[in-house]
Amino acid sequence: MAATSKDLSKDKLIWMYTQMLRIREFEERVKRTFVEHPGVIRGHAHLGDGAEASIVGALATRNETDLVMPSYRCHGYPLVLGTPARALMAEIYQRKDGICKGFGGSMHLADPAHHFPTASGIIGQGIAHAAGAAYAAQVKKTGQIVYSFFGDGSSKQGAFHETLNLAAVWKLPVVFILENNQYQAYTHISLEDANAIAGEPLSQKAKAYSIPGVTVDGTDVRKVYDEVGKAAERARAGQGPTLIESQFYRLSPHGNAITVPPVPTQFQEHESIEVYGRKDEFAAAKKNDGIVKFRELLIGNGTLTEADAKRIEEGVRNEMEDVVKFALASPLPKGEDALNYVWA
Amino acid sequence: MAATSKDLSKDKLIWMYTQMLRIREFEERVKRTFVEHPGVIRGHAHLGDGAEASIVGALATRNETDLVMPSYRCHGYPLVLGTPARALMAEIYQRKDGICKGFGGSMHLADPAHHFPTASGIIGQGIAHAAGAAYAAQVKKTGQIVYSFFGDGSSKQGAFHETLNLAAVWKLPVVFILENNQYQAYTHISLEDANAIAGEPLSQKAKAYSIPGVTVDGTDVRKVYDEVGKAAERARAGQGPTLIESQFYRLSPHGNAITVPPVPTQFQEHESIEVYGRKDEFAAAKKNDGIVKFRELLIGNGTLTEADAKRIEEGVRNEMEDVVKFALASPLPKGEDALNYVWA
Amino acid sequence: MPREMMFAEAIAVAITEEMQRDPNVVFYGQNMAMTDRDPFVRKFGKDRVRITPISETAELGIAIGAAMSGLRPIVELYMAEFMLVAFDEVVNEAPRLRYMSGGQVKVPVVFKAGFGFAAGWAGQHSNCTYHAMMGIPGLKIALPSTSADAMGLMRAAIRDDNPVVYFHHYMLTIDKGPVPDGEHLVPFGVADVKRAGTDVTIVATAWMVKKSLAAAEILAKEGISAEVVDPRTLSPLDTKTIIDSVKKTGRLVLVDQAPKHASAAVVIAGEVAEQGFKYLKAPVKMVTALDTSVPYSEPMESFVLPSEQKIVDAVKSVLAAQAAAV
Amino acid sequence: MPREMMFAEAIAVAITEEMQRDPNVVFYGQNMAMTDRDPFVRKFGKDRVRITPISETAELGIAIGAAMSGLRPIVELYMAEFMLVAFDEVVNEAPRLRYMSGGQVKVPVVFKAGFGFAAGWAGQHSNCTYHAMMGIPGLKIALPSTSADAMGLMRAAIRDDNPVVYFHHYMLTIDKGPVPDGEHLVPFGVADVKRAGTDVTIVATAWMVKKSLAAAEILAKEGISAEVVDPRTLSPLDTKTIIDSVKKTGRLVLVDQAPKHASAAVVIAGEVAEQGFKYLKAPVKMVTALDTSVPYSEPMESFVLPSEQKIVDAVKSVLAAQAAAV
Ligand SMILES: Cc1ncc(C[n+]2csc(CCOP(=O)(O)OP(=O)(O)O)c2C)c(N)n1
Ligand SMILES: Cc1ncc(C[n+]2csc(CCOP(=O)(O)OP(=O)(O)O)c2C)c(N)n1
Ligand SMILES: [Mg+2]
Ligand SMILES: [Mg+2]
Repeated sequence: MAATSKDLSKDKLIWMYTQMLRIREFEERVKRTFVEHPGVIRGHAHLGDGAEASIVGALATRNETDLVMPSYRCHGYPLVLGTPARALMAEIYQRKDGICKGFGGSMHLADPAHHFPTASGIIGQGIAHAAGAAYAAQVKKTGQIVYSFFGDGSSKQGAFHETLNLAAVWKLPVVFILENNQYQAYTHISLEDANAIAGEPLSQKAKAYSIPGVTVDGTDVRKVYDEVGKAAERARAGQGPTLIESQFYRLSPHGNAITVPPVPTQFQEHESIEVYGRKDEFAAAKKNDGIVKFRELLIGNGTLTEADAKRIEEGVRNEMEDVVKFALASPLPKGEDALNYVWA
Repeated sequence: MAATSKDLSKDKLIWMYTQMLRIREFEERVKRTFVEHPGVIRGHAHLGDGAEASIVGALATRNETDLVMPSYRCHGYPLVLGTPARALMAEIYQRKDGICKGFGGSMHLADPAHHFPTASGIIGQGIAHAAGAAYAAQVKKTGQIVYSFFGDGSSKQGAFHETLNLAAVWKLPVVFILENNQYQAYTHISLEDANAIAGEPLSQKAKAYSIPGVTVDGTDVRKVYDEVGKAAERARAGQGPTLIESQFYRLSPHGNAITVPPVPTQFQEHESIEVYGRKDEFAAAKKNDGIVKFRELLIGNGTLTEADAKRIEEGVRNEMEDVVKFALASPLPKGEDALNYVWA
Repeated sequence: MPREMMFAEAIAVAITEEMQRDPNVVFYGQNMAMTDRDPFVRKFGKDRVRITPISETAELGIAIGAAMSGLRPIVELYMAEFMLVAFDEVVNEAPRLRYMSGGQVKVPVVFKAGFGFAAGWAGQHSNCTYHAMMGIPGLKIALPSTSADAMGLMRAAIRDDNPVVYFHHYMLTIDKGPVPDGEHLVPFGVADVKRAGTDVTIVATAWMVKKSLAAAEILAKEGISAEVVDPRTLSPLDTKTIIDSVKKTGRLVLVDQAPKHASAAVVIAGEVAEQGFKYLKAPVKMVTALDTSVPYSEPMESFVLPSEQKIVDAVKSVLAAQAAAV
Repeated sequence: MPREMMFAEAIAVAITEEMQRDPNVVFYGQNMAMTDRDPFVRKFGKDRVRITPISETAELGIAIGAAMSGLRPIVELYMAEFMLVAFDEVVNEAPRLRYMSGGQVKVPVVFKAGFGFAAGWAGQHSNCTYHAMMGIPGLKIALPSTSADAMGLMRAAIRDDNPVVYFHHYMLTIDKGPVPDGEHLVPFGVADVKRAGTDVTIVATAWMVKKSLAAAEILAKEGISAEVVDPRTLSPLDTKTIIDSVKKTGRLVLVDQAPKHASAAVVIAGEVAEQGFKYLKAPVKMVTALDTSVPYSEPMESFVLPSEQKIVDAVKSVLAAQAAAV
């Protein structure tokens, strides 16, 4: 049997809370950068605020060497895996000290040394890459499993379908985590997903592959831990993949506004308001914040005192303040550095 | 309510039987051509014997202007739609009088005048084209519905997944007929489909799109008629697509042997025997022939006498004898004809 | 009287007016037409203007099927790379179905896609994919560089009975330019001399036209007269106008945002080596992206991509080069 | 002592021996390894040799993911067109992930695909798709024309740390040729002079090498000495060997089974226009497929594709052409 969230140690719970905070604070600092240091972040950056409980609940079930393959919305995961936040921010800031030396940017983070091979910016393709990592683990009998994260929108891409069938046929050690944050860029899920339109959960897609499909409240870090834990156990036991639909809400807009240089770019209002005028929906999501709920729980059950919590929060703020300073101070790569890494 | 097979008139039943025979005899003549006139058919030809009950049962539910989009295994459908068999055989024989003037060949028949726009040789893509025809019918309010045929193997292609979701979201007037003949080229379905491996029907894939999914015995022309009839009615009523899994057995091998010129090519043994050594499986399929079963039924219930049946069979044989003669006598295109039809 | 219009606006106007003219024109894609307030939805309704899931194969395939049934779909793809997940539909379905059917069907679709966003979008979103669609018989390619061409080519694309891939360079999106009044059409296969000159021919497309014109300005100050030719469509390609220019100048520089072997420039260079050889007084010179993916960080991105300075240098090098020794 | 081997056999031997040498090499694809009697399954077991559904995006994507985790997958694709439904994986994932990660990962995959089956497979199965993969930094392309090259390049492809698309021309499948003993390797980026000559250079790939050699025989009888150069890999492309040959002969004919603008020939012609111009005594001449899809019927297919006679005619035309007037 998989360990359940009831068995989580105090240390682990505090670690989980801390990681959730670190993701939130990191993303806040990314967003603020657009205002405080315009031009420092280029292209398109996508934030994971709102996903913290889902990310951390899932990754808390990992064994040391298990692999993680997120989508292009990939800042949060490596923070939990142990990638230095400085190197992540430096990458997003185009710096030489970036985890990808300035070659990848926000959409293409990678840190194989911390079990995060790569992320793809093209929807759905990373799902297949994750299954490939699981295939390697199976052939090489490493005992690793792979956590594959992707969005609700991505589940409409052919790669999703092909990969889930093949992963089921090959009984690959992979957990598919469909992050249903209710939006695909500016598109609400009710405009594009047949299950959603029928009022059925997206986890029902698992039936097309005869694998277990579960829907979980992705703002409840313990529930995510429990469901992903069961799926991870299944994968480790050689029983193949599971599809978990984790439901939460993306709290920031899809990404910074897409502008043409030299027009500055920033984060705008959330699509729920900007596009659809649904202020209530957004307000409700804000209230249902997984971080706030977990904090209340930890204080409520005595895991943390209010003072403990404040100390942790202060620590995370300080860490990210340092991270931003580091990243700003890191040098830009030289032009001719671009000639590296084309060929292995 | 959709009309059921119980209401089929004697004429229609006889028409159905005749069409089934015409498909079988046409395919027999294609196959014999490889022996009797080597070199006359080039490339790769794929036969529909075994599918007759499924094809005819489905198409018998059509209204006059409904469209049909099969896969590359496409000889049978236009025969039922009214395309002159001479023009079909002439196409397969590379002739100027071919329905595509010798440009397409066996895999790429087309006869829009008889409601068969085109077939694609690339797996899965035709499913999307069919949905597109349905979209046009919906926008132009023509009242047409579209019959989309594709193989069990094709249901593992991304195009299947993307199209079924979008067709469901847009409530397109299309019936998806998954022809489960248990093989994808040389691959038995138990090697590639997660549903099949789990002992579940492929129609279960419909759950991923929240549309009805039905499995039907594709060797029973009346059952196919009934199920496709219901789906067609649904489509006509604006209620959107249905996925029908029609189960039958391909009685010929996947196609003629793939050889490199000048090595001659012919049809070999069925894969069940050639690859898997399962003689019993093949023998059972031969015994369960939808044509034989329908003949027995029609004679048993007095629709046909033995003499009627023989007369029809004789008529079909004569037709196809003429078809082969016509096609053999038709001239080859000239080389420079190839410059036509590149641009519209 | 010509109006000033932004590039993107010129495209939108062309689509709008063509949709008004022809009820068979439909328009759909991801992240558009979300609500009833969308201007296209307001004008044309939810049958003709739709939003789609992230399902490019279905989106393009449905367009093809619908086109064979009498519609004229325009599919919005935002970024040309998104066609790659559905590339069979682009190069092996849309342009081949008519031919394979012996002329029985036609496939009038427009696949509209942005490209070349050289603004930190990094390796997978900044590419130029047109080379992979060149030379596909039955497929047309539009690559406008001005508001007027953007409008005229979009109109022509929608009216064309063949499949068209219409590339929109993101870096031109908000550039303003004059657009002729009325039903302004630009025919496919007709290159445009964007600037006349006598010493050297520069052939460039899309954003590179803008950079080449800027380079020509700089060169003019140094007394070098550069002619800038914009093919405007890569298929059909107007080789004749290019060779006529080379006939006059004897020297050819080709500018392309793609790496050399994935460029339109190298194709044009090959054509000139075959058909215009006798007019060349010096080797052709290509100014293309370096052979790397596009890196994220600005200094590296700039290093890799063509620039005005690189164009100026290339022109000077071909002017310095000696004619071929016979 | 060299063995005689069929082209397809040479490839199979290379794969087998590399799989023996390196346990990380795996091999899968559609319609292979159906039963335990399959020779690869027998030798290497069902973990390393597998059958897949018709799911090219998953097949290629899984190979890429597995390669980043230490395997060296070979994916059997039978026909190169089947890569088009998964083209993003080929041109926008495999070759870019290493670069985007700043060199942290490598993607040693081999995508093995047949192509060019000019035997009545018609519009969608007879194409040459290599042009769409040329110029993609990080992606290698092998295009062998003999059994020896087929073996040596497959071995090199499997050992290469970069993604490789390995093209196998169907029409060469059963051709026999000598293969050197031992671990015969052919390096990427090294062209091979398949026949030495002095009057004209013919550059050709795959099946076209065979046709060009036959044409060279005919020309020899008429006293014309043609040198036939086979690049063997299109990326990297060995431009130097080609230009060295042109330096000697002064004349260049390029033969390619694809339509002109979708060919490797036009890319090479463009390179020569830039780097080898001064050695050319006449315009280059390309012998490519005509600008149509490939029709089904034999007379039309033959009309469209390059032939020995067309090559002979092209050679004669460049020999007749006058040198460029300076
Ligand atoms: C094949 C492809 N099509 C379109 C896009 C553009 N795109 C980038 S992100 C995105 C939305 C993804 O939504 P979802 O999968 O729900 O993930 P989320 O952003 O909500 O985390 C889209 C459409 C893309 N990157 N790739
Ligand atoms: C994308 C793609 N991959 C592979 C093929 C090769 N291929 C042609 S037919 C076929 C088998 C199709 O099986 P199924 O869908 O079950 O149809 P059936 O032949 O049984 O009617 C395959 C794999 C193809 N044409 N297209
Ligand atoms: Mg989402
Ligand atoms: Mg089948």
